Amino acid sequence: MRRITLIVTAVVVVLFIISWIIKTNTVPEDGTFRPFIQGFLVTFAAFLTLAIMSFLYRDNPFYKFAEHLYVGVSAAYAMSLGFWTTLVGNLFPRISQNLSDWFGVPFLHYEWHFVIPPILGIILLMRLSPKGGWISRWALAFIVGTTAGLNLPRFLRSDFIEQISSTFLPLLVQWQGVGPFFSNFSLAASGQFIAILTNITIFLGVLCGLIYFFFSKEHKGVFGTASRFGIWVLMVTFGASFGYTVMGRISLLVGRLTFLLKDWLGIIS
Amino acid sequence: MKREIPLMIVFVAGLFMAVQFFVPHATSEYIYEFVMEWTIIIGIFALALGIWSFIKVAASKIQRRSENWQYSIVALAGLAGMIIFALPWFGGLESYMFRSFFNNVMIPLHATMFSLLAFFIASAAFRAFRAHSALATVLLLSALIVMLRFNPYMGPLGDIDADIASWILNVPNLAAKRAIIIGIGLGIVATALKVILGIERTYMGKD
Amino acid sequence: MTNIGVYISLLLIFGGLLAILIYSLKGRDVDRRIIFLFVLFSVASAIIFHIEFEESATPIVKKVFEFVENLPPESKILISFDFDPAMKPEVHPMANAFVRHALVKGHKLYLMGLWPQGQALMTETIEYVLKPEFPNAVYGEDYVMLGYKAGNEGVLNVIITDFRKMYSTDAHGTSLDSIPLFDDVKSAKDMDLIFPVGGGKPGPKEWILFVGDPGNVPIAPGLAAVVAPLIYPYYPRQAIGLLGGVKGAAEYESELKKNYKEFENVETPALQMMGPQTMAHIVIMAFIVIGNIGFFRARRRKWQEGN
Amino acid sequence: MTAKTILFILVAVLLAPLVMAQEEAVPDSTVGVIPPAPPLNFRAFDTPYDNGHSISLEWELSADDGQGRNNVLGYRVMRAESPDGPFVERGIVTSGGTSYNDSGVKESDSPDYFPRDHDFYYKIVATTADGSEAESEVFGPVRAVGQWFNARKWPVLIAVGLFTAFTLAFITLARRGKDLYVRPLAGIEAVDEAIGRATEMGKPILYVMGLGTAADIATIASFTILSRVAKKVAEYQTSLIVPCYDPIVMTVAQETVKASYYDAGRPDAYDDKDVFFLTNQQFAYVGGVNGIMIRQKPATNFYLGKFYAESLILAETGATTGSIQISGTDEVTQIPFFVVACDYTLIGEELYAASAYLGREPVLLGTLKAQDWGKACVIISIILGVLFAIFGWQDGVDAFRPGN
Repeated sequence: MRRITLIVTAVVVVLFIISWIIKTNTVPEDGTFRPFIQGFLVTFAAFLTLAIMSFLYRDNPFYKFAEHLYVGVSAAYAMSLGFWTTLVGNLFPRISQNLSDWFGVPFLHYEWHFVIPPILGIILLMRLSPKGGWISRWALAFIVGTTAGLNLPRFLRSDFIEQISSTFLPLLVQWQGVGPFFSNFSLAASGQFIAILTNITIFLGVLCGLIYFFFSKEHKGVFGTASRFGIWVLMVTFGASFGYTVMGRISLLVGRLTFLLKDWLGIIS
Repeated sequence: MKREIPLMIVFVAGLFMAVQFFVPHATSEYIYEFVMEWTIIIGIFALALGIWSFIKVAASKIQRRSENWQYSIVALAGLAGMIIFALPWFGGLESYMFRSFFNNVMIPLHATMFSLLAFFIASAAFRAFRAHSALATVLLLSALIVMLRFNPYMGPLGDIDADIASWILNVPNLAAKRAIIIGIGLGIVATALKVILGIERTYMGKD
Repeated sequence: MTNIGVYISLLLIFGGLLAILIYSLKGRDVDRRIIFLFVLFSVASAIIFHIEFEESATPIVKKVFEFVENLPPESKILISFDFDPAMKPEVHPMANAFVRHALVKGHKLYLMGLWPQGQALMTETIEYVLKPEFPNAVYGEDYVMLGYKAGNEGVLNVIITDFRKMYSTDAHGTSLDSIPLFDDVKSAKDMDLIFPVGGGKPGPKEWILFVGDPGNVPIAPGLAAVVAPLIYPYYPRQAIGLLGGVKGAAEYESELKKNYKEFENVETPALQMMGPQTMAHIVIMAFIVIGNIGFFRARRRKWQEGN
Repeated sequence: MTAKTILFILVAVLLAPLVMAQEEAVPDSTVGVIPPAPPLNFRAFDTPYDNGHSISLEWELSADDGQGRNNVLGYRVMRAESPDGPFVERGIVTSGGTSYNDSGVKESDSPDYFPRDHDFYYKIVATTADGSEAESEVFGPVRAVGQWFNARKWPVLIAVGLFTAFTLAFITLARRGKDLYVRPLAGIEAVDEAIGRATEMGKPILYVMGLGTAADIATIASFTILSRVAKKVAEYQTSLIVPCYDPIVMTVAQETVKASYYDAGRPDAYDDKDVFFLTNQQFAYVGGVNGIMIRQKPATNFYLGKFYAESLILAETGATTGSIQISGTDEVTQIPFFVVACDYTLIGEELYAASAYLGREPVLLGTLKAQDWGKACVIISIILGVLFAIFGWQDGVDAFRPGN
């Protein structure tokens, strides 16, 4: 390790300990609370926050530490959660009295079909044996097959047909007592003009957007013009979505800085 | 046989689930629910495979003393700690240490990682929003119009901008998303069909 | 103290932006870490020094504000709290602003809710906004809390014909017949304006469809940002205007502050949330402009060299 | 005085007694002795196209609902197992409602169980504020039956059938050797170049499958692209890194890469540790992948599959290391970020088409052609639907809308 790394690490450790001591004395006391541990945890959370943010400058040992800790802890978290909620909570009470008792969950009743998924699961684990690898594909085939079957009609319904039928808009909206098109152009009529423009844009936008996605036809002539209009509409949308999302992302940063400034440093109230 | 049986399973399972969609009867609902529960349970077993792979990669790094191997120890320690704290003897998911780890390690890391987006959205905008072509200009302008709503010093222009921005967000946005979604719907159906019919079988591997 | 902080940080940010503009005009590329620094600094300083901007209300928000302004005194205004704590940061400031505006104009307030969690937030508004800021407002004569009623849009279907069929009493158990505010009120049709505040179902959309349209009552929805685009089509025919997300709430708050001296020092959470937002947006937009200026400059230079 | 005003006064005078009479009638109803008029024409029937655990009820409003004495508050739905009772309340409909769906769950051990194939008797009770009630006639017996085909889903079935027919037809055509044109896709054409560049630079290729599980079709499409990429990687003798988010996806990806290396004649080059599991928490995964990008500096990053908010973090970090970035997702909200931050982006459907482009097998190209025909059908039906809407033919519009 280079000397500068050592110095920075030492400084960080010292600051951490100082913050821990101060935090221990400032966390509010209430019966069950353990200020010493709680002080450590808040300081540690702040340390991890800063460690991740330091990545913006460049890769460094603190980020590496936080990253590896995060990956390890989260993988174990998923495993533990899955084990307790799914296996203990859902599977064991349906297949084994003994296992349920051992984990302290009430046994429901025996259901024969719940034996199938553990068998498939064990088949899947056969991958780890050098010779049984081929059998693990049975479980994969089951998962991939059911997924494909599930998606086949369901996407045609929700995404497809619903989207098509909601494009059926009259291109001209009804005139509501304003008279013919140009004779009585008032504010209300301009509203209707916008409504017409809106309907036409939706109609043409969907149509040309679809034409852009044609793969087996050359995008030339009228077809090419439509396809180009389609990609323009797409780009307008992408730009707008990007611009709109900025707001939400800044809110996240505000949340994080508030944690650092308020919960940890106590600069703002 | 090593290849035919899995393809048969794919075909039967796929066809079955596709047909199930059209059958409202309770029996069909039961089967659907069972299959959903099964896949979740199989997923937990698969997670064991995942953890095994994780340990294998980390251990080999440590063994070979490859670059940054020290941090693999941190990762393994985090993994082991979290699993141990969730053991029944510590109180499972309700154990103090498990919850503390969750609240003071996972939550802050998650939120901070997420908040990095505020920075990256800025750098991406700076890097990519350059008017080097007509299309790029459209992209840039529509983003600027939407973002300008946040500028308080626009005067009457602000009102017009707000109107244009909400029109863009409602109308072309709707049209484009619809076109994309319809396309995606077709793509999904085509891919699902290829899988069920066994045309697409690369994921099966080879022996 | 804060003011100095605001000026110093604004000076630093805009001075810095100017320096970077000059730097990039010289044809050098800006390191992304400089952008990161600016984003961090602008957001952090806005949080620390409470940087607030005067939000000028967009027409769609201003219509709502002016509608309340132009109502004759003692008009009846109903506010429905159709949200839960998760949506609170976005829409609760709207409800509070509506309460302030209605009472300062001397209108009569009717508070109710279609979401069970809305009742606690309603109480919060009464305890922390209404009572301390309007000590002279009398319960039953100036405002009344009807509270939450289960039944979703069914509730709306009933109150459009008769309040008393749904609410025999207010939230405190007092019979509606002994509340002066209900002397000349039979149904929701008797309201002069309704503010449904929320962002889910049931919510503002249901108010428009089940009360505003059939009863011909003006509706001014306060909406969470995610659902605002879905309600836009109802403006201007079925909704007199609308407030969308934190931005809409901030605009209304600033309009209130501008027009009424007594609100100069009240808490304006939406405006406060807008401070960091506006700062960050300006910084990002400035960088987009700088990037393009630099880009065109470089292209021109290349073009000149080519000739 | 104008004629209009005179007419108004005349009408007002004539109507006055009527209005007064109505006002006089109001106190009567509050006495509580006169029950409201009962709901009429009540009938109950098995809910069509359901799982067999619900019964639908319909009636006509009581004459005192909204009109007449206007004192009906709502309707109580009562059910019994014999025509004589005892009747149990199943639900309340507020005034103005004329239908109710009496339903329950199918699990017989649940308190909310609704028995299938069991006779029931129903009646509707109109209620008022003062407690007086009026009952409809008892209707029954009626039983809930499950159906084996949901006729409301005909449009979906037709669409599936049509599309399958297209696909099979074009696959047959393609197998017979008919040459099918496909337009160029920049993102796909860049794949070869990107792998070549990695070889020259002696740097690895990073392939990120996103957060999808094996249950996402985008992930399945990504597998097929992975297999082409892996084959080329093996041919060019570069190295490949595939960090995975989902363990099943990891397993399948291992199979895929192994098979590709085998196809390329270099089965020995495959290592299980190149296709590995990271974690299945969104941002922990991002952190891990970021670390890989920053430290191993891959020459090319592929992001193909299902992506959420992390898309921009990945793409921006990748951009700082100077990699060529090729992305593709069907997650509509994330496409803008990939478009902005990556060199090439496969937008939505293009991701599904990519495997056909890379493989150039007639069978896969056939499905591409079928997709185009599908889109042509969509365009035609949109034009038809808009025409129907313009001319106000609502039945034509409704014909396209599937039920639940």
